[in-house]
Amino acid sequence: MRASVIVFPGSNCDRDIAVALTAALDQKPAMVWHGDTSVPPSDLIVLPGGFSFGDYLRSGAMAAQSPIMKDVVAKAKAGVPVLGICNGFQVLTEAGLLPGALMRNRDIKFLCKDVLLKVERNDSIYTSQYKAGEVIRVPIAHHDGNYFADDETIKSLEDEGLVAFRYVDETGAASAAANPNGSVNNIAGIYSADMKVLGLMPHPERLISPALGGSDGAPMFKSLTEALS
Amino acid sequence: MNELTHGASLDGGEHPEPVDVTDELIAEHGLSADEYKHLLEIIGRTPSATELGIFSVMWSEHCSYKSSRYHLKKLPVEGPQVIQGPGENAGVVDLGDGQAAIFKMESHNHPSFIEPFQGAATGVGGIMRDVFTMGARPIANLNALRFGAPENAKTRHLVNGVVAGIAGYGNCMGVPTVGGETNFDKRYNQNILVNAMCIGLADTDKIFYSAAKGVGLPVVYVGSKTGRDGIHGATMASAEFDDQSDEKRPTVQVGDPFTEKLLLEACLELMSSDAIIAIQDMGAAGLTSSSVEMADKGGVGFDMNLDLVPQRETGMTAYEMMLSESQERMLMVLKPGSEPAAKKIFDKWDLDFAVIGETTDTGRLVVRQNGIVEANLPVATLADSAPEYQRPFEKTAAQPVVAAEDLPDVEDLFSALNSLMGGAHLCSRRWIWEQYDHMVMGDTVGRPGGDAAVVRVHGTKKGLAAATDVTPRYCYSDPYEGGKQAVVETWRNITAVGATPLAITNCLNFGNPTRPDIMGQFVGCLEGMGDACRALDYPIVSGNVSLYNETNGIGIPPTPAIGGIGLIDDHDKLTSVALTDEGLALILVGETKGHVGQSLFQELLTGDFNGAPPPVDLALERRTGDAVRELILSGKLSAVHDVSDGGLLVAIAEMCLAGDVGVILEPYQGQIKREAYWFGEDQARYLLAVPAGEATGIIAELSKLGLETSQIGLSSGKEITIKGGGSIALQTLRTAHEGYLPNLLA
Amino acid sequence: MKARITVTLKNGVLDPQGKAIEHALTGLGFEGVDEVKQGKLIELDLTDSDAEAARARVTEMCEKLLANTVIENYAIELE
Amino acid sequence: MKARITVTLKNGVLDPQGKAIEHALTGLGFEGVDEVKQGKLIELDLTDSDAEAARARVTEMCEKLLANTVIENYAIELE
Ligand SMILES: Nc1ncnc2c1ncn2[C@@H]1O[C@H](COP(=O)(O)OP(=O)(O)O)[C@@H](O)[C@H]1O
Ligand SMILES: [Mg+2]
Repeated sequence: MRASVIVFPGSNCDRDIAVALTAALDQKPAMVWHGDTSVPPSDLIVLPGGFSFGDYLRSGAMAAQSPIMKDVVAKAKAGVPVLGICNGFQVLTEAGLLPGALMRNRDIKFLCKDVLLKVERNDSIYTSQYKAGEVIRVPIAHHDGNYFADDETIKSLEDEGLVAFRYVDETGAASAAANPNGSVNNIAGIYSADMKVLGLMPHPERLISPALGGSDGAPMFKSLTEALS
Repeated sequence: MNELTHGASLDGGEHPEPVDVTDELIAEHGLSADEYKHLLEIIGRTPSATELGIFSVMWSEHCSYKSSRYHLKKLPVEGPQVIQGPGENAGVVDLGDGQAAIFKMESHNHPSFIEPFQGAATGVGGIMRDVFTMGARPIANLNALRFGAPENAKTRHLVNGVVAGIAGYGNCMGVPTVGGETNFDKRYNQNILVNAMCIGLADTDKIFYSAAKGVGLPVVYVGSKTGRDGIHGATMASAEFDDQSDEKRPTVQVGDPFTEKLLLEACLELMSSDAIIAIQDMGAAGLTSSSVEMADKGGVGFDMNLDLVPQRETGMTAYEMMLSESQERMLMVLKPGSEPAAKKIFDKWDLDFAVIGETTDTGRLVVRQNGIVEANLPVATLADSAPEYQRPFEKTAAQPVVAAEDLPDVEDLFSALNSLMGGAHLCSRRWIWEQYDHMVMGDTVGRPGGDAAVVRVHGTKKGLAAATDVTPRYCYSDPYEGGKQAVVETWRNITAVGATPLAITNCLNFGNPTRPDIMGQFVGCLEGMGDACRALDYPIVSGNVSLYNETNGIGIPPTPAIGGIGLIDDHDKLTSVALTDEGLALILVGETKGHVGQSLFQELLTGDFNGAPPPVDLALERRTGDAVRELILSGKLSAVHDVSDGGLLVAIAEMCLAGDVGVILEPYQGQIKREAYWFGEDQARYLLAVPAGEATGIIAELSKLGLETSQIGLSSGKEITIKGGGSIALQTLRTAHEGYLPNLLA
Repeated sequence: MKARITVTLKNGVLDPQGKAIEHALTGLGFEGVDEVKQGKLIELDLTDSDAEAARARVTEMCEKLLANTVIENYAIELE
Repeated sequence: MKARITVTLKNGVLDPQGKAIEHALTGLGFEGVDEVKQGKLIELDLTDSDAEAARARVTEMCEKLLANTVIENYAIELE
């Protein structure tokens, strides 16, 4: 499986995701500079976490206008899977590949901690190695992770089962207390209509070995390897 | 004042226009009359405005260490592990396998009090530049913070701003902020301390220094443009506060972490070639101190044309440009011919790149603007001639040892425990470190909340442990013992995770050094630090001094913050403080004498800290710590915690809360007062958790080494219980412990 | 020519920053403060001399970059 | 009564956001754009009916919270 990681000025989880992908795929991803105009042939494109362009103006706004994004959008429309983590999720919404927007956290502060997520469905290329409804522990680290979309959009996301992950408590309930940032319906990640594009605020690439405090992120990369190899 | 000649001179150079010197002007530049006289002797004529500015920053306390240098020279700075001690941008320590840790701690106290967000942010940015300018990729940040009393109206604003500022800069850089310490004390009400530490990783054969050796080499400016930021910032940071300080406000700089991230990547990219001969970040006193240091260390002169410096504002004078403290800038000396390739890298990262001059054989710093020489000074003299003062000092009087019997009795130990754990001194710092991205880079194997934070050396099994510590109340009561204790506590914190302590950096925060009592604190702390470092083979490789932390004559308690690092060969062997299983024997190693003077328990009961602090037995510390570390590395221990602030019962509670498992403790039946046993702050103690079956063997092993060791409890349930002496639910403790800061700061 | 662009959140979009400011103002003892909203102000210089052309260009800047029209409105003033 | 407060960086203070926006606009092909500055806009409702009293209160809010007067200026409009 060939993966490409887009590197924006200010990306800072590009190395982390490359490490996770290399471990899962036994092959290094291509690191693609934002100023390039085409992504090499890839089975998966990843937009990593970080502070592209300093998160100045709005998180992800300037990155979404980068030269490379035209090709990322075209490839996504042609069915190439695109995974956006954290800042990458913000870029995906700014680029129009996913609906809605990520606003400032409810409590205004940057928040870095492990949270519990419910895997809403396991029939996607990203989640086949999880059980549907499984509760996993994955870290978040963001300032602007408060997912917002208008009622109509939320309704269609919910009706079509496009919510990928939700912030939950130990029992799997999407309670207010389990919501770290104020996201509508505790939404932590969403799919595109064809389920090929996934954007999520939590960082599965940070929890891939017991030494780092857990491995609940690893199945996502395993799922991708299985689906795309 | 003397009006000396200018124009053409003996050394063949051109002399700049002299400034109209007045006593006020000299005073405004932070120079004493004697210092100005000395200046005149050195240059043999009246200085230009730019020259006066250059001298004023080079001779400021901040740059010249004029009050502290004499004493700093006595610190131990050597060891087989040391590659570079004090004197460069940061210290360098060997990690084996061709790798090195490069680290330093620095203060940003005054700016953070004036503008907490930007002050703290630019402090973090500055210390990271010190580290990556030497060729290291920063891999961990820590911060040592002192705020005023929690109930002080300004404290909330300052804590919020400082923490957000540190987070804003470090998170954007993508460097995990993994540890630190936080104190609240009314004596910091007007002078908070913000000390930031950065650790970087480099290959030993790819370390960059600041000596610009060679003549005719291009001097290159990279990074952000120069603006009128913080002009006179360096002299401000050395001046005592008064109530007019608010008027100095516009000297605060705004940090741009995005640009620094680009600068980091661009510098590291250029460093992978062999283009760089010397490099130095532009910190306090910007272009002045960087150019003088590089030229001086290389034994050359610099000829710089300021017209070529990238500028953010129009109409800047040479004086302003030489003193500007605009952030996110670097000065480099490159191999001739490498400029185009170097420029390409900086273009790619959208950063300014400008050749602004060259190295010369004149030994002079020549600064030109609009074709006019604005400064022409001898580099070596400028660098070496800074005054060095042996200021008079008065030793701090010894305090009596407080007898435990003199403290009131406590009926309910657990209610005292709850008050301590839920108070400002010991409450959870989670509210702070959850605002820091402490996991980015994917190598954090010891997260905040434990004794020492640990980051993996990328791609290896090695772990780099780090902790910052000082107990200012101990230092205030007895500078010598307090200085020892600060060093020893970092050593213990690093030991408690299983790492071998390697070396330290420091940030020496004190009041006004012209006062003999303050100077006495300084000298005492340094002696204690030096002795501890020698006893532990734990040298000082870098550091920073911040004096004049004083407002209207009231100084801070002496606060020599120590940042230590250590190494563990296999991070799978790390232990943590968390008591995660039932059925573990809890073993106390070390002698408990019940020292209550300067303890948190004493303050809880009497409202104040009094008497002598606990003495530190350096030989015993070393023996105890080495034995504990050996046990950790042999894989026999399930959890380890050192006993410090708050004493034994607090340390036990911290282990229980971290692992969410309770403990049943044996009642104390010895000779000292019960309260002093549970809450005394005797040093050189650790708590070990081991599978119950192994306890006897381990106790025997440690006892054979002459270490007092005993089993004091067994883990079980969700409460802390003393047999026959009551109990407290972990949930109750947790609510108090976790609730304090969010409630204070919301 | 100078342009002054204000970007504000659309009605119905939750404004955490506005809420936090409101909370802080109340905490400082300011009473009767309500409906606090935080937006952005962007000022820029344009070489254009024709106001209509300038407005068209700035509108395009807003649509493309300066505002996220999913959640934000913008208003343009030229001087 | 409604108050509209604009908070802008003082002259000479580095404006990283403005700089980045300018750069991005240029990257998008907008030419002749210069001196981009980013500031804040804060809007709020006040129960005050007296404009002078309202202005005094809002000024105090700015000094205490809304603006960081170390590096920022503010302007108040009442409606
Ligand atoms: N300002 C801070 N930034 C990051 N971590 C902090 C800060 N203050 C305290 N901590 C973390 O909280 C924990 C408790 O700190 P401290 O009480 O100083 O520990 P110890 O007593 O073991 O030295 C440590 O893990 C420390 O790293
Ligand atoms: Mg500590």
